[in-house]
Amino acid sequence: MAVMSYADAAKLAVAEAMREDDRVWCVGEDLGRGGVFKQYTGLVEEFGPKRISDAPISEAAIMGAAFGAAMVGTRPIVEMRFADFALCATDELVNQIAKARFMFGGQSRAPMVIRKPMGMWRSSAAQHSQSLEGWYAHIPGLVVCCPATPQDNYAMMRAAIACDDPVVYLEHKNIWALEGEVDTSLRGEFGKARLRRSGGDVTIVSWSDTANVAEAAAGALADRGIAAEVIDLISLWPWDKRAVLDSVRKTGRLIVAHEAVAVGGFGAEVVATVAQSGARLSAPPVRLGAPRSLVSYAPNLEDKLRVTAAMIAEAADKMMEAEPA
Amino acid sequence: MAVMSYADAAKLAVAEAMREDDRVWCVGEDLGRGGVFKQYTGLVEEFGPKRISDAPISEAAIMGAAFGAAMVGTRPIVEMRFADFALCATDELVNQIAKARFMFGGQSRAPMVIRKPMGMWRSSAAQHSQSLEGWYAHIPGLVVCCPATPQDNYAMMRAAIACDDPVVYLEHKNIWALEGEVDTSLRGEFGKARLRRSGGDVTIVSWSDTANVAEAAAGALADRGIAAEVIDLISLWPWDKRAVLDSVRKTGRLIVAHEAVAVGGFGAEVVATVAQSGARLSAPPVRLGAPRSLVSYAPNLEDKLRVTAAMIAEAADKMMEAEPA
Amino acid sequence: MSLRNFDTRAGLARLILMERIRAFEETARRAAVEEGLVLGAIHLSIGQEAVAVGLIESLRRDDYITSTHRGHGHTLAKGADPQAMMKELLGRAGGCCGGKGGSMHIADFGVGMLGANGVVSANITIAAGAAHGVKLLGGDQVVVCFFGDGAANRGPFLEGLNWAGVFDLPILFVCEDNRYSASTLTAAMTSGNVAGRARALGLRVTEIDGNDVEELAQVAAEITARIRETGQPEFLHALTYRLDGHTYFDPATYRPEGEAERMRAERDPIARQRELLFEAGLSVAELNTVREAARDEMAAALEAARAAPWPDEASVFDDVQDVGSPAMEAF
Amino acid sequence: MSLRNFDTRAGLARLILMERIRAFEETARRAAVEEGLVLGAIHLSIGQEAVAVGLIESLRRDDYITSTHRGHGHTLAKGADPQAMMKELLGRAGGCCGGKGGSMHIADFGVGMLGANGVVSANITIAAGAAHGVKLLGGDQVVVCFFGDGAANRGPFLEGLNWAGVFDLPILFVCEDNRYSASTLTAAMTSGNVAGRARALGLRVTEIDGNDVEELAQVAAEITARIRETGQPEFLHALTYRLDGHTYFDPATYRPEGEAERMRAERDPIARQRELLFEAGLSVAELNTVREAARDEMAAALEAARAAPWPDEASVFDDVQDVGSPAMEAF
Ligand SMILES: Cc1ncc(C[n+]2csc(CCOP(=O)(O)OP(=O)(O)O)c2C)c(N)n1
Ligand SMILES: Cc1ncc(C[n+]2csc(CCOP(=O)(O)OP(=O)(O)O)c2C)c(N)n1
Ligand SMILES: [Mg+2]
Ligand SMILES: [Mg+2]
Repeated sequence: MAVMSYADAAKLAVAEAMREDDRVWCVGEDLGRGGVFKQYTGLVEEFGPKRISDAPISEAAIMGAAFGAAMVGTRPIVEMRFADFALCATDELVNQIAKARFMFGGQSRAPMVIRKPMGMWRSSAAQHSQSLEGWYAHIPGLVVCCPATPQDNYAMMRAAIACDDPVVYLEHKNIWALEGEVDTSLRGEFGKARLRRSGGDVTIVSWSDTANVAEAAAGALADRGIAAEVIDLISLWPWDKRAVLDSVRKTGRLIVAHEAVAVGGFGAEVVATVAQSGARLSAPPVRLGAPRSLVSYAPNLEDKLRVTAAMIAEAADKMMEAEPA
Repeated sequence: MAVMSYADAAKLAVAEAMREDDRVWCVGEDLGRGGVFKQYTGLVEEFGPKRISDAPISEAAIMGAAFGAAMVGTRPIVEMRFADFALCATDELVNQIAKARFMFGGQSRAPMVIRKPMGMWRSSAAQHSQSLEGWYAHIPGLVVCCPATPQDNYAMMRAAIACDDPVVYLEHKNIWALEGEVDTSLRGEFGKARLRRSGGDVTIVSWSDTANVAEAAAGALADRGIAAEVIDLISLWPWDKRAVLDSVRKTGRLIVAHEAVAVGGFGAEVVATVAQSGARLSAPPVRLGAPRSLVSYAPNLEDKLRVTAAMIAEAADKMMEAEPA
Repeated sequence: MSLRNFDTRAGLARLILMERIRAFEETARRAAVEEGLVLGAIHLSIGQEAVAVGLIESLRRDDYITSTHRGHGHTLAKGADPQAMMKELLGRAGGCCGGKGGSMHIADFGVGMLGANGVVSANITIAAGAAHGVKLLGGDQVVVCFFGDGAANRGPFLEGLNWAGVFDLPILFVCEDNRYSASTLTAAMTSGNVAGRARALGLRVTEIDGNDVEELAQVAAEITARIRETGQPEFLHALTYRLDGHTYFDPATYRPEGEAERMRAERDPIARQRELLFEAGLSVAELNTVREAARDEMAAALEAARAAPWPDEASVFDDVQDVGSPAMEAF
Repeated sequence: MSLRNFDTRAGLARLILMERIRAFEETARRAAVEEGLVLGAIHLSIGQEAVAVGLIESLRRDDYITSTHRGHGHTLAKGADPQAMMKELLGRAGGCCGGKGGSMHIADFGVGMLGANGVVSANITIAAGAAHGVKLLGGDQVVVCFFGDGAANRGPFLEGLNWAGVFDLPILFVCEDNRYSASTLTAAMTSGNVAGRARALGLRVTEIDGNDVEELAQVAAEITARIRETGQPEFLHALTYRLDGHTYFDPATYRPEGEAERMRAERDPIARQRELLFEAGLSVAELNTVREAARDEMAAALEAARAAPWPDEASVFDDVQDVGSPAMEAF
C-alpha cells in the first residue's frame, strides 16, 4: 500500500479511471496548470487538454455543458474550485442535472462527478468556506459524498466515476495534504459508513474533516476511560442508517458532529432519524455544528465556528455523567 | 375585518407599505401586468413603472441589482416568480445578500423581501414545484418566512418589508385564492408561531400550506376523540422553539409535517431540537414529508409526494395506540 | 419567396409538417380548454411553426436538438410520435416521459430531442455541452439549440455561446424571436440586440424571416452543412410572432390592438406556404386535405391519449437515481 | 502622453496615489511572505494602479464603487484609510470590516466603496443595482464598477450590463484587463472580445491604455461627467498587466518567458509617471521622496496593524442579522 495525500489519492483515482475509460474527462478553471489546489497536476501531460480541459470563468456553463456532454455519452468530472462558487451553477445542478432523468421518464442519465472543495480553510472568510452538504442531501436525484481520508478519497472517487448518477463530491480543503495509506484495490460503496473506532459508551457520527476531529476526540476520551464509537458516514446520500442505529442501540448515546451550520444541517437528519427509530437513549442526543453565523477572516473569530475535538469530548463527558433516563 | 385572498392580502400589505415609505419598490418579470399570479395587479397604476418595475428574464440581475439598490438606501421587494427560478440567483442570495453585512463588518444592510412562490401546484412538474425553505433556514443572515393564511400573508409581509434583514418570503402557490379574514391592524412577528388549534394529545408542527392540511387533520382527529394541537411556525428562521417544546411537554407526542422532501428538510431540525431538549415523549416522533423523489406531472404520481390530512391523522392514531414509553 | 427554384414536393412536405404541428397544438388546446384533459400550462408555438420545420429538416435523426417551454413543434419536427407526446400532455402511461414531465419537459431521446426545459435559457449551456460531447466522442452530429428572445437576457446565453466559441463546437443557436417574453415586450427589457450579442461573442450570425419556411429550410441546410464541415458554432436569428397567448390561458391583452390579427393575416407561415403551393399548382382541395389529415392524425392521438391509463403509481420511485433510490427507502 | 497640457500638480498627485497603492501592497506582501502576518490569500494589483487612480480621481466622495478580489487599489483610491485596511488584512480589531472580511471583502462604505467581492463577476449586477438605487432615490451619484477580463465570461456580465442599459443607469463599467484569469490566458477562454460584448449590449465603449494614468484621468473625467449629465451607462476597457502572480504566493510560471520582465520594464505605470514628471522638471530626489513617503506611511500602517488586538470574540455574533441573531441563540 502506498502512502499518499488526500489530494493525490483522488488524482490517482481520476487518472486510473481515465486510463480505463476514454469517455471520462475533467473540466474546470485552470485545470491545465493543475487546478487551484494542484489536484490535477500532471494530468494534462498524460491526457491532453481535451480531456483535462480548461474552462472560462463560467460555473453555470461548466456545470450545464458537462451535463449536456454527459447526456450524449461522456462521463465528465466537473471541478467547481470552491463549493461556494458552485452556487453560481445551482439551477444547472438542482433543476437540470438532478431532475432530468426523472422528468424525461428515464430517457437520460447524468453520470457526472461534481467536485466541490468545501469547508473552512484558514482565513478564507465567508465566501470561500462553506459546508453545504446538507443542501444536496435534500435534493432527489443526487448522490452526496464527503470523504475524510486519502483511502476514502481514492475509493469513493473511483466509485463516483463509475456511478451512473450525478455525484456531488465534496472534498475538504483543509486536508488536501493529509497523508495516509491507500489500498488501490478498494472501491468505495455509497451508503456504507466507515467505523473509525469502536466503543461501547457513546456513538459519534460525523463526516468529512470533522470525522478526523471526532477520531481525535475519541482518542482523548479513551485516555479517560470512555469508549467512543466513531462512525464516518462518508456519503450523506445514501447514508448508512443501519450502522448508526446499530451503534446507538449498543451505546445508548449519540453525538453528531459536523462543520456546517447546525441549524438545518444534515446532523438534524441523523438525530431525527435516531429519534424516530424509537431507540432508547440514556441521554438526549447532542448535535455539534457551527452556530448560525458566518465564517470570519480573523482566526479567533473563525475558530468560534469550529467544532473541536475538545467540544466533542466534553459533550461525551457530560453525557456519561448524565443520569440514565 | 375584510375578507380577502392570500394573494390580495400580500398585495394590500405591499401597497400600504409603499404608500408609507417611498423607498419601497418591487421588481420582477411581468410585474407591470400584475405578475404571473396577479399578486401585483393594479399596483403599477398607483405607483408607476419605476416602483413596480418590470425586469428582463435575469433572475441573477434582479436579485443582485435589488441588493445593490438596497445597499444605497432603497427597500426592494424582489419577485422570483417561482421559487425554482430563484436558484438562478443563488450566488446573489447566499454568497452576497446573506453575507454582506457580516463580511463588511456591519457597514451595510440588505433590507429586502425576496418573494419566492413555492410548492406543488397541480401538474407543474419537477421544475415548478419545489419547497426549499429548509435550504434558506440553513443560511446565516437570512430570515425565512412561509405564511399559510391571508391574515399571516398580510401581517408577515408588513413585518418583512419593515425588517432590516433580507427576508426569504415563500408564498405557497396552491393557496393564492384562499380567502380569509384579515385584520390590517396586525403586524407579524418573526419567530412567533400561531396556535392553529389547541389540544392535549398530540402536537402537530407545520408551516406553509401544510399547516392548513394539518388543521384539517386535527379536525378529523377531533371527530374521533383525539385532541391535536396544531402549531403553524410561520417563520422557520427564527422559529418558535418555545411554542413547540411547551406543547410537546404537554402532549408527549410530536408529528412534524411539511411538503418538502423529508430527507434533510426543516422537519428534521424540529424533531432533532425536541429530541435534544430531553422532552419525554410517549411515542417516537414522526416526520411527514415528501419521499426523496421528484414531483411529477401526472396527478396520480404527483399525489404520491403529498402529505395529506389522512396521513397526518393516521400517524396521530398510531401514536395514540402505541404503548407509552 | 419566389417560385423560381421552388421544389413543390419539398414545399408540400414542409406544409404537412407545419400543419401537423399546428393541429397538434390546436387539438391540445381544445383538450385543455374544453375538457381539462391537458393538465399543466402549455405554451403553444402557433405562428412559429416554420422555424422548427425549416431548421430541423436539414438534421439527421442522430443530430441533437434542445428546446424550451415552447417545444411541441421542435419535438414533432425532430420526428417524435405525436401519440406519445399527446399522452405526455395528458399525463398518461405511454407518454414520451412516462407522464412525469408534461409539455414543459417533453423529450424524445430516440430521435435526438434532448428535452424541453422549464427554465428559460438553461438549455443553452446544455446544448453547448451536447456539442462538446459529440466532439469529444469524435462524432459528426450537429446540435441545434432553440430558445426565445427573452432567453438572451439570462447569463447562460453569454456563457453558452462563449463556450461554443471557445471550444469550436458543432452547434447552431437559434433565437426564435417572437418579440415577447410572457407579457413583456422583449425589446423594452433588452439593451442592444440579440444578433449583435451573438456576433460579439464571436459567432457567425444569420438573420432571417422566421415565418418563411422555404427560406429557413434553404439557409438552415447551408448552415448545418457548414457546421458539420467546419465544426464551428453559428447563430441564427429568426424573427417570428406568437399568434397565441404565452400560455393557452393567456388572453394576451398586453399586445397592441390589432397586432395579432394583422400578423395572423399577413405573416402566418402556414397561410404563406399554402399560397405558395397554390401558385405552384396545388388545388385548394389538395391543400385542405393536408390540413384535414393533420387534424385527423392529432384527433386520433388525442383519442389514444384519452384512452391511455394513468402511469403506474410505482413509477414515482423509478428513474430518480440508481444509488440511494427512493424505491429502497421506507416512507 | 505628451507634455503638452500636462498638469504637473495633478500628475504628481496621481503618482503619489499610485505609489501609496504600490507601497501598501508591497508592504502587505512582505508581511505575508516574511512574517505570515497577512492571513488569507491576497491578490495584488501591482502594475495596475493607474486604472484605480485615473478612474476614481473624477469621482466625488459620495459616488460609489464596487470592486473585486483585487481591490486594494480601488479602495485606497476612493479614500479609505490604509491603517484600517492593513488591520483588515491582518484580521485585527479596527480593520475596516472588523477583521471579518479580510482582503477579499475589503470595503469602506464611508467613502462610497461598497465592497470587494470574492465571487468573480458578482459585483457587476450589484453595482448596476447601486446605480438603480441612486436613480430611484433621485441622487446624482455615479457608480463605477471594476472587474477583470475573466469576469466577462460569467453571466452577470451580460445581465448587469443589460440591466444598466435597460434602466438607463448612471454607471461606468470598467474592465481592468490584465490578460489573465488566475493561471489562464483569458483570450484562450474568450470568444469574441469584451469591448465588443459591451457595445452589443448597447453601451458606449471606450478603449484605453490602462497603464497611462494621465490619459485615464482625462478620459475618465469626461466619461463620468457625461454619465452624471445623461444618466446613461458606459463601458471602459483598460488594457493593463498584472506584474505579480494571481495571489501573492503564485509564482506565475505559466506566463511566457520574459513577458513580465518586459512589461515591468516598458509599461509599469508608476515608472512611466515618474518619467513624465521628471521630464516636467521634478528631480529624481523629489520623486524618490514621494516613494519613501508612501513606504513610510504603509510601514506605519503595518506597525499599527501589528499592534492592534484581535477582534473581540463576541463580535462573531454581531451583524449577522437583527431578527434571529445567533447572539440570542444558545449553542
Ligand atoms: C429562469 C426563468 N425565469 C422565468 C421563467 C418564466 N417564464 C417562462 S416562459 C417566459 C418567457 C420566455 O420568453 P422567451 O424566451 O422569449 O420565449 P417565448 O415564451 O417567447 O417562446 C418566462 C419569463 C422561467 N421559466 N425561467
Ligand atoms: C465565480 C468564481 N469563479 C472562480 C473564482 C476563482 N477566481 C478568483 S480570481 C479568478 C480570476 C479572475 O480573473 P479576472 O476576472 O481577469 O480578474 P483578475 O484576477 O485578473 O484581476 C478566479 C478564477 C471566483 N472567485 N469566483
Ligand atoms: Mg419570446
Ligand atoms: Mg484578469
